[in-house]
Amino acid sequence: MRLNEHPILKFKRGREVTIYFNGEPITAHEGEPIAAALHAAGIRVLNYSNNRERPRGLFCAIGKCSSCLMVVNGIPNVRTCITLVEDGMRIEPQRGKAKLPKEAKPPEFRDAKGMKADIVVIGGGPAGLMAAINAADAGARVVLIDENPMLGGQLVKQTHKFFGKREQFAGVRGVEIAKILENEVRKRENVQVFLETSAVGIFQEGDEKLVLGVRKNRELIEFRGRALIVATGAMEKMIPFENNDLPGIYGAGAIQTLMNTYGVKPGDRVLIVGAGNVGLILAYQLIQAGVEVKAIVEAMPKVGGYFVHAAKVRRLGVPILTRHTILRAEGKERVERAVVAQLDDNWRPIPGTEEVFDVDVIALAVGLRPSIELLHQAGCQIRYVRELGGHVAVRDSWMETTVRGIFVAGDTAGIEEATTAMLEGKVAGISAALRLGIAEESWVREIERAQRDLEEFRSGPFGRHVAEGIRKLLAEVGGNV
Amino acid sequence: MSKVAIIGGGIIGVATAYELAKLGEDVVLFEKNYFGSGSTFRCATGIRAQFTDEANIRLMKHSVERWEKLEGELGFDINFKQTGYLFLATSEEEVEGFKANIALQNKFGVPTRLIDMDEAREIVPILNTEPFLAGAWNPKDGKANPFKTLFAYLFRAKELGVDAREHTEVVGFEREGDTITAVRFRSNGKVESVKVDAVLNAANAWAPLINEMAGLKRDLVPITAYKHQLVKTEPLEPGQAEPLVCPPGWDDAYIIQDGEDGGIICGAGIEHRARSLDDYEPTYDFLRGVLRYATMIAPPLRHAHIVRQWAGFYAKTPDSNPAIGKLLDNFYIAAGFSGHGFMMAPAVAQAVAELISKGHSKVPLDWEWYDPHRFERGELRTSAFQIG
Amino acid sequence: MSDGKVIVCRCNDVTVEEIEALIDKGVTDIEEIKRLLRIGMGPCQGRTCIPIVLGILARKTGRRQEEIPLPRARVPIRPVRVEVIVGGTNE
Amino acid sequence: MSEVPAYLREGYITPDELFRKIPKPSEERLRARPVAVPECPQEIPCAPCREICPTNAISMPTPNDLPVVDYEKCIGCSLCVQICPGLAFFMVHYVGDKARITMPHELLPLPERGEEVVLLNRIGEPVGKGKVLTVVPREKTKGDTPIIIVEVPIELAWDVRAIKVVRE
Repeated sequence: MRLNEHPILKFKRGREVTIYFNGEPITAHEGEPIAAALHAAGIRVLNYSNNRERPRGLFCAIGKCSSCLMVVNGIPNVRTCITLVEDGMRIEPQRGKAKLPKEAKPPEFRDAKGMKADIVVIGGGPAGLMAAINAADAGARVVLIDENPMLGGQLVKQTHKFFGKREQFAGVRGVEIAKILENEVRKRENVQVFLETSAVGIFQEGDEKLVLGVRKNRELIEFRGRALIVATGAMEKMIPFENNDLPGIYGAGAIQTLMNTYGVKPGDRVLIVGAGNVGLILAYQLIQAGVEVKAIVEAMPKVGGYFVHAAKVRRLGVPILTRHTILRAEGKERVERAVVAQLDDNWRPIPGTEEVFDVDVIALAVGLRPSIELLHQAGCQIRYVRELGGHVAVRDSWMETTVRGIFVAGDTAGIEEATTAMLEGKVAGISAALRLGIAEESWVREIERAQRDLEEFRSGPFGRHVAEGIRKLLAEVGGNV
Repeated sequence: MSKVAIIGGGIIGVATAYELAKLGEDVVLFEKNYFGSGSTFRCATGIRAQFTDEANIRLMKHSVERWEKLEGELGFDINFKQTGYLFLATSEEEVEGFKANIALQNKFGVPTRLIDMDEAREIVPILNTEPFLAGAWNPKDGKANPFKTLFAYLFRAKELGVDAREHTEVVGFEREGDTITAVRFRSNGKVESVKVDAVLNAANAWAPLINEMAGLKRDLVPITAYKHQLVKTEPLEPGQAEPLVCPPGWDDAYIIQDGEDGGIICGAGIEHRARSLDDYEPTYDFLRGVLRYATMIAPPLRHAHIVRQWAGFYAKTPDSNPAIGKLLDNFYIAAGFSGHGFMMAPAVAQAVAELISKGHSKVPLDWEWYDPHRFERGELRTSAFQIG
Repeated sequence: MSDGKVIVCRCNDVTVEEIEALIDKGVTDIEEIKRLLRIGMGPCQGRTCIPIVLGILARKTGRRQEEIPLPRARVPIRPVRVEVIVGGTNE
Repeated sequence: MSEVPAYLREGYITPDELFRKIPKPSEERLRARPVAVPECPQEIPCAPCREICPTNAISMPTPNDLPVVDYEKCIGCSLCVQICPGLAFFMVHYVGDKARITMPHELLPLPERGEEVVLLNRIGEPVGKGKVLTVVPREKTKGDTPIIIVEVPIELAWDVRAIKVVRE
């Protein structure tokens, strides 16, 4: 099922192509991933797992969880959520562990393409875009890489307007902010953008850092820079419950990707787990896409996200069941029902309170964790700070980690808002340029201004929590600069 | 019953703890990090008797026989499989060398034979037969899961009363003359000591530091840590590259399919001297180099995805043979395995336990060959062939 | 409670029960749990499962999450096709 | 547990709870012209309503404070309804025995002027029917949010906060 009308978004689809699922032709559109095209055709089961042969479908939709592996043109283990369709593609579900094709020629050994810059920014979401813009304005040559086909990160899926102050894009929809920032980046000649390019590793080479990039899963690129800014965002959390791996159980971000990026309806009836901002916003977006939201369950005794987001979906008839949890998903090869129960004060389900929801989608919006893999792999010191969403890199107030020359910004530095991500990106971009001796001293004032804005944004009950978490990290590096 | 302290919770230390407990000794085992954290958990899983000298061939033949019985004895699935080692020759000279090695191995009962590339391809369906002239094939060689093997030994050792302590660092000894009387160790920031009758230094790359603590010269047994790296693919169906396949002429490059999850492990002798004993940083040259060789050995591997690269140490002695034996009256060493500790462990653990407990062993271990004092005498063995 | 249907690690189909059983056996170092159950060693490299495992470990051992180190992250942080590393995909 | 305000437990706010946080406009003021009433009881970092208000009728010392409308300064221009990211501003105007509610409406289909729609309360229950008097589409608002004015029975003035378009 594809979405055609939407109150906010317009879907521009590529040329029609034909792909084959188990030999059956399916119409798809150029520019969409295999999994989205299959989903639009009603196909939910993408593979059967390695050891227990359990049916599996899409889960993260951004190439991270390995739940969508399929055999494409005879090649196994293809991540269909990030591999785009091509005319005539043959696609089969994978059953258990894969067999390699028996015949092949050895690949030719070739030198990788090399790219050099002062600063390499990894991640083109709000933090990375602002980092690139500011580092460039401060005089640095910047390379910006992102794994998605478009810039903007999670902004491109956000149909709601942002909070904060108007100079921080308050009152502007996420999708629009993405366009504004992208234009700013494209305008700058000293920023080079590489899309569909994943950073898969960081190696130290003397004073330089080598970022190993993989473009379209086809081409190896060696990015070298004297400083790196890691703004790789966050990853959805998973929770344990019975049958939590059934096709039809998605991370909230996956649903946003399907629905808002590719215009594919995730299902007809949805149960959302988690009443934080992500769950609440998702509920509203589903209603905007014409999908019924049966309920939102939340284990805490109150709504965790902004009240105004809750009020928006309540007045459209969506119940929010606080102090409730999901017990199990039911269904043969895909979600058919969800069983929910009330929790007592010790977080235990109360027998007899079970309630069954007839749904075909269960959306998990149980929180995000920073995507710190690159930082961790590069040797940055990592700490668990609950207030920041889990494990984060220890960093100073200029966003530099414990590995000299590696900076961090946005959700990677701690789960917060797009607004703070942009401010942190600005701080990181400028401080990287300053530390490399590229920017003039006067740029310090810009850092201080962004820090004041951050402080103001974080002065409310929501931000105070985050500020407390950041204090813990700063204490470790012994204060400021 | 005597009190024996073992330093090092890798496969050698843990297996010896088990063997000593079986002989009725009272064992305390110290590991400063987590069990297996040194070289054991970083190894390539291979087990072979295809060596090129009598001592190693005989020791490994015995070890393989122990491996065959280990699962039953320890009561734990360790994924031991005799899927063979296949060495591949890229030149006529190498074929001749293979023939000589095979003759030596056959002499001591190791059933290696020379095979042609058709047979090789039957054994390894994704093999590139083109560059190779012949193979040296021993179907009795094999592999096991290092994680499970270590824990199989450890669980049984604990059942037999071994006091196994991880995150516990040995910080010194008390010594009277040539006898160690006590071991000092630190755990949770607190230093304690325990009276002992014997001590085994099984710290491999860290062994020189332990020798120094015992009042010996650090380079009495010269062991240097060399960083060896591996790259592994995501899980694949078993049966595609089960044996360890290695053309020694290509920088000792090899591939072997993991016996548990089916991922293909790719290694090569592209080694770097470790900058320090926590230098586990993988290097980019290795990543590209090893995969180049791997795809030349098995071209269909080009379509697999790699999921990780890691490094571990070959704790190397000058002749790449381990140092096994007595250093002081009651201070023993089994270290410097130069990449062979995992495969040798069942035999070495048994031999060393018997030596400590009874003063002699029935294991066919050539004590003179592995004598830890040979280096101070400037007496080196022929270099042991170092693969996985 | 659910005969192996509460999946923690999708890559290797590891369940909550298996993790709890191993901790009960005295294996409480995350690096050891990772290797014995192959948690975090599949193609997703622990992105989904590790936080859950850390939570179970903290609960069962009475430790705070802050005290449990993350298992090492390895290159590549996402799976890469071998031929890409070697030199490109043109066959 | 008891300190959790009802609106956070339930996800909606009752008029009683709302008017314990902010004053209720007088009957006289409600009849004079439309007046903006924010349903924004929680301190969140957000300030566009204050920034856009042409008469400085909205006070908010820092972005994390609650918006408080000076009903006498409010001219009923609806810019705050158009800009509010939380869709939490409404305008109420008493006219005879009806009340005119100005509200955001970001769903499809957009009602047409004069169309009869189902009135929904704060938990989405249908509470009656009302007529749409004005529709300002997205392109024409200052905040990218379509707004509508609906006429409702005066006794529902503080209940109706959404509508549903029902067409054959």
